[in-house]
Amino acid sequence: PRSDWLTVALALGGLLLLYYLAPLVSLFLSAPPGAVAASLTEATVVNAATTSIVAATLSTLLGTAFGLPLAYWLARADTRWTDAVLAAVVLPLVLPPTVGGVVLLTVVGPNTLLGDVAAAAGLPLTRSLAGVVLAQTFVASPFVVVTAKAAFEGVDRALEHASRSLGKGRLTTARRITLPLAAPGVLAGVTLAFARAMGEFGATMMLAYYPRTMPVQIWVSFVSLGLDAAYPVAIVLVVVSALALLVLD
Amino acid sequence: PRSDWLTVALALGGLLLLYYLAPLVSLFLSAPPGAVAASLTEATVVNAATTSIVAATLSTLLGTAFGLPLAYWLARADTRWTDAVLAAVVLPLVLPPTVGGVVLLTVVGPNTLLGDVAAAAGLPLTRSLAGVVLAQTFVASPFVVVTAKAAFEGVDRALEHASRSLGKGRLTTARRITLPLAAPGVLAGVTLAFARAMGEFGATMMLAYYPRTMPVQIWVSFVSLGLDAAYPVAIVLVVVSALALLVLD
Amino acid sequence: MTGGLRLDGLTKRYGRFELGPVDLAVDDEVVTVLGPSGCGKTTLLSLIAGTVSADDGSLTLDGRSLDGRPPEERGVGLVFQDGALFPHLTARENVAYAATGEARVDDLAATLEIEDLLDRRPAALSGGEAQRVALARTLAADPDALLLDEPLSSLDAPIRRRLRDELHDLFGALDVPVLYVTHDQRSATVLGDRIAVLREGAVEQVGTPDAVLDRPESEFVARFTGCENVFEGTVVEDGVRVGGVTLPVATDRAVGTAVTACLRPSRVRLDPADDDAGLVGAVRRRLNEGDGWRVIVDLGGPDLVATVPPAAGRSLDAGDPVRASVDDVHLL
Amino acid sequence: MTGGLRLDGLTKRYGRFELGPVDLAVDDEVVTVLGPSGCGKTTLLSLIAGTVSADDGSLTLDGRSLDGRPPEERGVGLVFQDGALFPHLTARENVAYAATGEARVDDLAATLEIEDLLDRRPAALSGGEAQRVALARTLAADPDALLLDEPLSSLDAPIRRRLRDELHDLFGALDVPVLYVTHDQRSATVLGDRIAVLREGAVEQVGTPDAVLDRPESEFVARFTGCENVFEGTVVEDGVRVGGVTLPVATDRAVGTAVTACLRPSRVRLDPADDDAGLVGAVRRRLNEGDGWRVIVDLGGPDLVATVPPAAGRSLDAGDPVRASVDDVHLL
Repeated sequence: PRSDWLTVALALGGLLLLYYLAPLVSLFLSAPPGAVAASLTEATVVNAATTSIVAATLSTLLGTAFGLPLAYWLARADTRWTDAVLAAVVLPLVLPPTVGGVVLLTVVGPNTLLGDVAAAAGLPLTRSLAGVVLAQTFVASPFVVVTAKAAFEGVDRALEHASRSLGKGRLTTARRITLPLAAPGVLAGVTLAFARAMGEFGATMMLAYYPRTMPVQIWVSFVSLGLDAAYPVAIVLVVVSALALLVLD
Repeated sequence: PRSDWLTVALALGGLLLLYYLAPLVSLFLSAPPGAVAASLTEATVVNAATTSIVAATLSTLLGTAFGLPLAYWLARADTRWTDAVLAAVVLPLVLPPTVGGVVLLTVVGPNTLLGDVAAAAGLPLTRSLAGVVLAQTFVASPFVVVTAKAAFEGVDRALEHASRSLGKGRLTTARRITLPLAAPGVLAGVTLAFARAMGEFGATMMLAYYPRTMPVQIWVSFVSLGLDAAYPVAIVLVVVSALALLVLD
Repeated sequence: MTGGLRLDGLTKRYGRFELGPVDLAVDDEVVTVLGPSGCGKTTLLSLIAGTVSADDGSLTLDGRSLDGRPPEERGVGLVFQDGALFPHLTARENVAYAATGEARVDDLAATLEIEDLLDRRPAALSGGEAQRVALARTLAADPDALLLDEPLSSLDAPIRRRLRDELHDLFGALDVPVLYVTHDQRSATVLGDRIAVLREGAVEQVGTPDAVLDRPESEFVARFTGCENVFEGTVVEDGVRVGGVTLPVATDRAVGTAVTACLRPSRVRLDPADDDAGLVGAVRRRLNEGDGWRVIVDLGGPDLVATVPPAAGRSLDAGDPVRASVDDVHLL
Repeated sequence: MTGGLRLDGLTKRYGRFELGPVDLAVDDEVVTVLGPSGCGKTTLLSLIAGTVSADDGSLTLDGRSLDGRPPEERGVGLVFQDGALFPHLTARENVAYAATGEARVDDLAATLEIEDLLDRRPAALSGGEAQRVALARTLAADPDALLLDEPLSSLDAPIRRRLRDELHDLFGALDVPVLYVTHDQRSATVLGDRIAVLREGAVEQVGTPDAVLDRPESEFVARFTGCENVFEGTVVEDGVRVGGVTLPVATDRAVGTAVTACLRPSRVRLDPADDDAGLVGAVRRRLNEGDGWRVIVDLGGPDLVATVPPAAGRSLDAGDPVRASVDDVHLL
């Protein structure tokens, strides 16, 4: 009975793995390499890739700059407030992206105070690169906070105490001890956030259908021209995801 | 200079928190309670909620049944294969959901072997509840695997060794020692997967635009009727997310 | 004179656990803090180093108040139980982290005999090597006081003995207050000019090693410092009556007074008995400790624990009648 | 006769570390495995318990082969360093987990004096209490062999001593092979009928406590079992010449042979010296160990470590001339 149970367990896990991998293999088998290569230089593909990469880079930078201090505070503070703050950080992670788009629109959309002021200043917050960045930051930055928090928690507090008792202040200790030791985890969080930003679809569709990011372009191509037209951008994104995976490992 | 630095750090973190929370508050302020309450009984809302809940429950169950054995194997196996398998599990997490939809369509879409066979058998795998479940399982089940793996790793292996050396087999040890101790983490993974499935949009748009799930309904309402029409479903999903957050804590 | 390290009513509460109020003055001497696990030893050091903030009380070092100051401004060096070396730096970089110059690093490396280890990462050091590097790192910052948190406890016996000997000499050469925390009576007596016994957050006795070991002021101190024979008894004409046995003790307490008699196993002599005069009993159990035997003697009432030399122990067997000579009975 | 626990060429490789091949036979006796941290002690127990699979060699228990069998079919009980109690179960549920009946649980609870702890969760137990419960849990499964992995190492001294005494009696009452792993020479000699000294994965010596301590077969065994005086020397007419000093040893080895002389500190006697006859030197350092003094004597060549009784040590001071009497020099 022991080996029966093991066999069933491994079979279940194997099927799930197959479900993850087979479609990816199938994509590469389905897409004719010549046609895909040719369409990689099309304006729609290039524009979408540019928008996605610029926006994802900006939103990842924003998320990192604003998120790391928060992550460190969450990892080290001794108050009861940390639980509530952590919940606020995790909420955007479990919130459906379309709902994220809706709630953002109530603050930065047309006919809102902030949206009108920004548009008047020549920086519209919807249907613009700014809109893409806002959408991506909302859904992607929590990954930096949550992952970096875990990385900071993984740094033995005694090491920080040792540094302090050796006469080094908070900032020096963070720079020379905590950050270097937490670097792999922080990098993982930044990578996850970048990957999430590159793939953002739901909130972007609500905030900034134009300029089109790659996920939006896939949708548009699929609806207007069929599945085959979605392959080139999809393959680019698979490659980006695989690269992210390499960094994560 | 020490306190200056702390102030800047806390201000940065505070701004990020504000960015997460203000839109949510704004949603509840923007949505007129009466109108929202009235529209909660509309057929489109009820249908979308039913589809989402049924599909998310099914995909979470599938992910748990197939994912837990895989998570346990990842946590305990001593081979080099674990790294490769883990990468395969994480790939759907970093893959943009629209790309997930594309790759799934190459396997279960119309004009594919599997898709045609299933459709002929009366169970079409796209534009159907089955399509929703397939899309949600692909993007949500990795959360079960990754989170449960961490939970299993958190159970001291010595406890399993102790149980085995007390004459209990693998299955008894898993049931009476490992699972009870890993239960909180496993529950967190199941909750995350359910929340992710409830919010799934990109892959679902590609695989099963009908029957509409709640995120799809938000998009349709927004495009056809404007932002106000998206509020009722959005508020339902915010409440679901908040409940998931409660379970996670 | 307000030099040295002065603790006045230092207090810290964690839920139901309370440390202190602790009053202690450490001049340019070594005070070892001895107590069981969980008695608050590490918390006490954290309060002094400033990595944990006190709820109450005050702290001065060489006349300066340390209250409310951050750890980096206290001038207090801290050596951790496991070394707490920075894992991403080499041994040299660890020591240089707070050193005033490379010369100082080389100097300390010579003193602590770690020259050959300087290029290694902490993961490539043994436990004893890591502690030497940790000591050098702490001394490199030229602290005004030195705190050590059980630095020997995870080392194997031969290395522990050697490092303990060296610490003894090193402390002797330092002219700063040293507070050394341990749960090991031997480390406490070897290294401490004075010992402070800590129990559940409170200092139970402070004194020289001889005073604490020979004249414990409470049953807890007696037992924790290795005095295994602790008997409740009553003063009688010719000593103290315990169970059915009379221990020969000279005391000026009144006959009939209830007392607690303490007697270290090492102060008991056992000889073969051929009659019933004196403290005679039968060997219940004997245990080979290597450099001596641990013998438990059934006196008919209480059991008496004695540690005797190899030769004396080897000639005894379970059941053998022995006569115990007890000279150093201490009364509480 | 193939009873008891038999290890034949048991081997396990982890990267560059190799344990074994270990050959060892344990009858209904206690064998203590003594070695420094990282020498493979825990791996050895894991191989026997079956939680780690051997690369080579074979294993039998009471004539049954254990090779390739899963842990649950071996009948080998394992007590872990920290107890490894199931944290979500009470002490009673832990013991009952593998017990044949409630009566057996109550029986073991009485033997190990844990009746009052049975309703508590492991988190509410002290270290010593947890180890008692862990022992009861292991014995509840009626194992055919008992393995213990340093069960005393994290306990405070008074509790460690008491539990060690009780283990001695408990092992005496069991009629199964017991393998007890420790890095502590005292635990090894007190509990072991025989001692196996392990060094970097290899058994260096097996013998009774007296044999291992008094007649170590290698410098490693000597040093690790507490023989601190290990001198390289040459056989001369009247003993062994070490540095500028001659140790009086009777030996039948030829004059001029290079030998290693071992001498336990407890076998050295020190007396005040008023002339230069014999082994005379000056006290370099003395350390108060509580129940005796550790004295380092500068003999002019090698340093000699001696442990002497309280009275003898107290009368010495650094610089005092002393004469050392050494009776038990062992030659390698």
